[in-house]
Amino acid sequence: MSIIESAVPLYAVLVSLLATVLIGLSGRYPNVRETWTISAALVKFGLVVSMLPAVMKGGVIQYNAVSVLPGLNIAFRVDSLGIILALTASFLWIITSLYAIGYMRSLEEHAQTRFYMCFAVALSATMGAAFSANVFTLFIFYEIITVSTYALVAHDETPEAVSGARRYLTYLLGTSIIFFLPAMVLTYIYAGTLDFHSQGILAGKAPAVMVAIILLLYIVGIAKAGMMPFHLWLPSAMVAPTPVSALLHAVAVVKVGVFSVVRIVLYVFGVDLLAGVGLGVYLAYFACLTIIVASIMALRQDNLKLRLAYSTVSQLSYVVLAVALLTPSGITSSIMHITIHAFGKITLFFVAGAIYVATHKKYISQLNGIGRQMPFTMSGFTVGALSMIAVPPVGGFVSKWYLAMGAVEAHMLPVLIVIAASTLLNAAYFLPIVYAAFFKEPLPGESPGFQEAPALVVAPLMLTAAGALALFFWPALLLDLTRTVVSLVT
Amino acid sequence: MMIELLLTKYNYWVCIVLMMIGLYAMMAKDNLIKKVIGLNIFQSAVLLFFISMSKIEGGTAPILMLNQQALYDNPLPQVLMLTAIVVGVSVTAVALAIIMLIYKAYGTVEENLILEMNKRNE
Amino acid sequence: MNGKAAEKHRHEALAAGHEELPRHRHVIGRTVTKILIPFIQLFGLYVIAHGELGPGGGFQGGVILGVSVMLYILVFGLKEGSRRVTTNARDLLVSAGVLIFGVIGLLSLPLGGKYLQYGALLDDPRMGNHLGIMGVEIGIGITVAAVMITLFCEIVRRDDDD
Amino acid sequence: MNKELPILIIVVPLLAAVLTPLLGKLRRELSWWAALLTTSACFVFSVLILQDVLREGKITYWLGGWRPPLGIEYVIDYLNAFVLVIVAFMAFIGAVYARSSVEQEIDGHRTPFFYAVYLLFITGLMGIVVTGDIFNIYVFLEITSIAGYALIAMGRRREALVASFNYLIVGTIGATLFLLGIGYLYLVTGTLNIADLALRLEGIYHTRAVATAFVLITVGLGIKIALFPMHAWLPNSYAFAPSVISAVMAATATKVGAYALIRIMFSVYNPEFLTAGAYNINYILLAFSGVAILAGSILAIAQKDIKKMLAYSSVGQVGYIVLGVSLMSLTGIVGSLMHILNHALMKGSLFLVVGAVVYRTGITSIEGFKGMGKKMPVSMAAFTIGALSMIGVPLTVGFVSKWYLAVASIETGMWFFVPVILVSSLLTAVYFWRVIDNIYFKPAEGDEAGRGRGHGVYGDAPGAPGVKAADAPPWMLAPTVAVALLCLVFGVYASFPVDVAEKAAGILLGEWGGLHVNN
Amino acid sequence: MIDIAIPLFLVICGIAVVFVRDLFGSIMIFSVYSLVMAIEWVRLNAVDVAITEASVGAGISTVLFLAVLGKTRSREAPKGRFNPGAMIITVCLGAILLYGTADLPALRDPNIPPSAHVVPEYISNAYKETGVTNVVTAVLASYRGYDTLGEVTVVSTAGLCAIMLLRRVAGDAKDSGPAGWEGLRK
Repeated sequence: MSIIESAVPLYAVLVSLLATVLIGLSGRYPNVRETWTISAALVKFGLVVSMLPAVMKGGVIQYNAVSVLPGLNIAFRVDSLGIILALTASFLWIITSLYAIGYMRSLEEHAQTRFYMCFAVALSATMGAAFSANVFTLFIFYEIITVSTYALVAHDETPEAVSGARRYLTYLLGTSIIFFLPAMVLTYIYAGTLDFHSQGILAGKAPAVMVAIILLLYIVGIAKAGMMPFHLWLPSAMVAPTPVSALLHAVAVVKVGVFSVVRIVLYVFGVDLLAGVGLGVYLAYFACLTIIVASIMALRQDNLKLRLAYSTVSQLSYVVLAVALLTPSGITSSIMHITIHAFGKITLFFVAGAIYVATHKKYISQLNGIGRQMPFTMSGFTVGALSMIAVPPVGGFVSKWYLAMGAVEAHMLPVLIVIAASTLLNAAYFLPIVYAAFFKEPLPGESPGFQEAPALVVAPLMLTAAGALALFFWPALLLDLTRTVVSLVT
Repeated sequence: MMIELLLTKYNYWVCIVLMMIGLYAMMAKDNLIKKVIGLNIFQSAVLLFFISMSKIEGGTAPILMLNQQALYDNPLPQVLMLTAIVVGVSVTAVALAIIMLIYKAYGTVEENLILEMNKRNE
Repeated sequence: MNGKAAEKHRHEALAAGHEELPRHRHVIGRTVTKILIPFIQLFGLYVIAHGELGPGGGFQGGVILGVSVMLYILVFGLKEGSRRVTTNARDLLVSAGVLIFGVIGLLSLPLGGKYLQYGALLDDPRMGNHLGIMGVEIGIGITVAAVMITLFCEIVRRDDDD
Repeated sequence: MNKELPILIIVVPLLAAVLTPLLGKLRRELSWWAALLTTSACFVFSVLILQDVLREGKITYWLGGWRPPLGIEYVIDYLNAFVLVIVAFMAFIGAVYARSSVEQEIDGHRTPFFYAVYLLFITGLMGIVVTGDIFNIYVFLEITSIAGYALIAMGRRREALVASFNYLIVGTIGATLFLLGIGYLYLVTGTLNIADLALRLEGIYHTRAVATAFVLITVGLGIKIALFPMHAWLPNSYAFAPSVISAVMAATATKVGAYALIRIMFSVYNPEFLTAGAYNINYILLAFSGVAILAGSILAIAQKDIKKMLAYSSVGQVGYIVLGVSLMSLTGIVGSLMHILNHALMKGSLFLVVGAVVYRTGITSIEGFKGMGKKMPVSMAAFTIGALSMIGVPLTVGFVSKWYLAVASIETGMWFFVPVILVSSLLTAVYFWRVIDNIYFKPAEGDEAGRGRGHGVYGDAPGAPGVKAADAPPWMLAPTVAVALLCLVFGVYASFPVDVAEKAAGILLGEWGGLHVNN
Repeated sequence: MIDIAIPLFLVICGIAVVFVRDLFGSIMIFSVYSLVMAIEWVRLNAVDVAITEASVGAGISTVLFLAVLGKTRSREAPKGRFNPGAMIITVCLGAILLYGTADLPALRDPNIPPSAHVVPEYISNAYKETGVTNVVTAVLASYRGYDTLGEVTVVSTAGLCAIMLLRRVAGDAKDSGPAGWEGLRK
């Protein structure tokens, strides 16, 4: 594989930081402000795409920004795994910002400047995490995401918003400082380096017990991946405005979480090491547990966003589960699911937001017959839901298919059962909503008739829904990138 | 004889006792002036320690008698202690100055009363 | 509330201050002091100068000088004393002593010596040392005397003196 | 000229100090200029000295030209130079900052003397750092202490007087114990020169007198650096001192104390004595530091007054410094030295910001920081940087030292200090987050700007009521920002200070192998 | 015998100073204490120290104490409180020191390390090198002159501090001391 020295990844990260400054300066001129956001998003996407061809050829773009201490560098490394997340995030940022503009303006939210600034910072950090070349860099951007999104979660500044944000911060910062950091220190002490390597860096360096401890520390430390019992921050972060929830729960935060897990499992430990020590199995069962429990909890939520949140928790564990299988198909599935779930889930959140904008409804029990008032929105919801359940012809099916294959390769029937069960559960907590929306009579005192959300809100969610479909029919790009990863790590 | 034996450590012990007296005065007394006096005793104990070590059996004061040979006491501790005394009086002076101001501000130099006042203000 | 208390105490203190400084200016006391002080000061100077040969030195001499002035203030009152040794003079002297010491130390640098290497001051290092020590002692004496006087004045001053 | 630098860096501020009041009699402004020029000169000197040390490795200077055991000698190696630069720099920053804040907090006719005493304070600190003679350390320790007592007493509230008096009593106890320790050492060795002491102690480490001397000296210095059980004097002193003094003291005084402690531990005594010796002294120190780290953070959380909060966190930070040193490993000492540097920077910047807030509003309560983000944006940005550094967030200098300390404690098999460090970092995060939350996410009292719904489609668009920004005056803002930025600079380009620290640590440990390394 | 008596008397004075409740009395006893100290110095052939002690301890200090006492009109509270914490710490200190004293060389022993190492050179060279017969002065002002510079600095620091803290200038109405004025206004 060819190594290319280039600063493009650095620029890709800096674009939105620059945007932050500009947004802050033009806070008094909203249209200018929003222009900055959009253009930054476009430029960022452009930069990422510009790196695509090289990576497609199996190349790796590297750039060493600064070396803080011997062995502690802030370095970037664009490989196929990283660029998948980068593509997803930067593309969805464009759409999300369009949506955000529509949402924030129609709700006349306050402190929009702060909102867009933090948004931009979060995106830069996401890029940084996607492109980070070592654990240290990953850790830094991971923390930046946490802090910058705190402001977004606390946006309302209402007591419950603030307390929710507090819990959000406590969980993410706390776990990362108490578990992630020492895991990093131990890695450094044993491996002598923190740079990712496709075969892992700990292989043969640390005793099995140590490997187990370090893995545990990492898994617990990366709470953004929403593994039980450190998933609680997710529901409590639901107080945030919907575009934020969309960003948090579909793109930036949770995806960085699972991405970090994948990155570390594959590039710090390495498939062989984990397979040798036989830790994958435990991780897999751990994930299964989360999948089932979270799905059941989702079933019990009446608040739409909360139900989506718990669904996210369980979906994230698919990614962890898939990678924990340590088989080619499993890894393929986990990587693809990062993107596919992003599209599906962001659609669903957009829908929740659209409903709130149009009717100020939050609860599922209020949604009877809403399909007639908001046909576009709800059709978008249907697509998203199907993607979650993994029904063809929606993207979700692809990843789950590979997941099942992975389970077979790994000879782990229980996992198959879990997959089947969770699929049923998904259906159980999404389909009723679709049914109620389209086939139930509206509640008395509801004005039937067409009242769709503003175009700037609806258009984005139609786009993402289309994306979710497209991923089923044309998964080629995603699949190729994934294959290159798999070929390297296994 | 017995006295000789005693003398080999006597001043050290005295020094220790004096230090203890001074320390106790500084910590246990409420009156600030009393604390400062305790401070002086505490420091003078150290003087005693040094000067005692400077004395040598059969030595004379370290002022050279150029024409005849003689055994002199150790001048260095004396020099150090001159400095120490000066430091001591300087500290005392500053302490007293602060006490004056405390009296102006609080109308008393009893620590317990002063602390009560501070509590009330919080 | 304690503010008032403090105020009251302060006035008592002022009163105390009044008694502190001798109101009764006995002729005898004054004359005796007038006669005595020059001798005390002379003795102080002697102790400073005698430091090289016998016990004593800048510090002890300085203290004695300071005491002489204190005595004067005690007998003739602070106003009178401040007229003799003005505030500015005191401040000047406090600094002057240290300056003398420090500068004597510096002198040897251009002469190729280390800091405080009096030996370099004259051709004969021994004489140089002797000279340096003498100068240093004088510096010490000045500062010590000035500081002692200052301390005394600043603490004894009554609040209505200025 | 270059040869004379070590003495000039002491004598110049000393003479300037006694000249300052005289200048102040001519025109008051002159005294500030004197302080500014002197401190800046000292900073330049210190940098030059650092260069020399980096070139020659070790500078010695015989005062009065007398050879060491007879006369007093200056010995400057990487360690001294490292600390010296920190002290001189913070002194300079303080002098710049003082212009506005002293003008407000100190009566006009006192300022000349204030600056004089300030310079003496700095002189004393630097004197401790450069000297190679243990009694000389005591003398300069007293200079800086006496100056410090008076400077604290200059605080605006009367509590400052009591705080200063307590500090005076406790501090003098410490200094006197230190002196007695010197006495013990002198009695058994007959010398006061540090290098000479190290030689003559070789054979007699086992004697009780030597051990007692170490205890006395450590307790004495422990009081000066406010090591946990002996910290009682610190919080009030820092809380009620004038702003600039709080900042400079927090940034320099405890650091120099720590320097002296390190010197005693490694240059007078040696690792064998501390670890192998009849009494495992380093374990005792480790215990103390661990308690200090946690207790400091916990006490800090309990505070309502921000200056007290910072003061208590200093108690915790001192724990870090002692921890790294008593780990007795190269990495550990590097961690301590880095922590000396970054605590000087971050605590300095934090106190400077608080001073600016006091200057503008007179507020020192954490509650009072509500809405400051809008009122004093730049200062608050500096505060945030300092806070992040205190927490130990990567890319700030705070991370570097904690990284080294964590690595060191694992290397030396003291892994249980890693949780201690992490927990205290977390506690630090807690008590700083309260402040940052107030700064950015709470509206100022009586100002409901930016709350709730319904102010324009565009959020902060024109028409939305905002708070008028009134940041600190430039003379205060510039130094504050400078220090805060340095927290970031050294956080990103840590390799230079780490390099110096490693050299220093190497010299301290000498050829000593280190504790049992279990991995 | 006298060598036993004088230190003993010191201890007695010390205790008296601390536990006499009338401040004026205890200051007076303190000055006596200093004088006895001075006598002890003479006994130990430390003449310079003796002069200093007499002039400073018995002289200046006492005067300053009395001045402050007069200004503050201070009377110690009639009944003293026993402070166990202080006592514990005090005893600990005593214990440590006693422990350390155990193997210190005997007093007056002519061949302890100090009299072997640096000092002989002082005594033999002092006159040759400095032309001063009082070795104390020679060491004070020349060999360890730098310490003495520091000592003078300490003195002047104290002076400057006292001025800074206490001096007030005429006509400066609002000014009446560095601190406490906000306190008083409360």
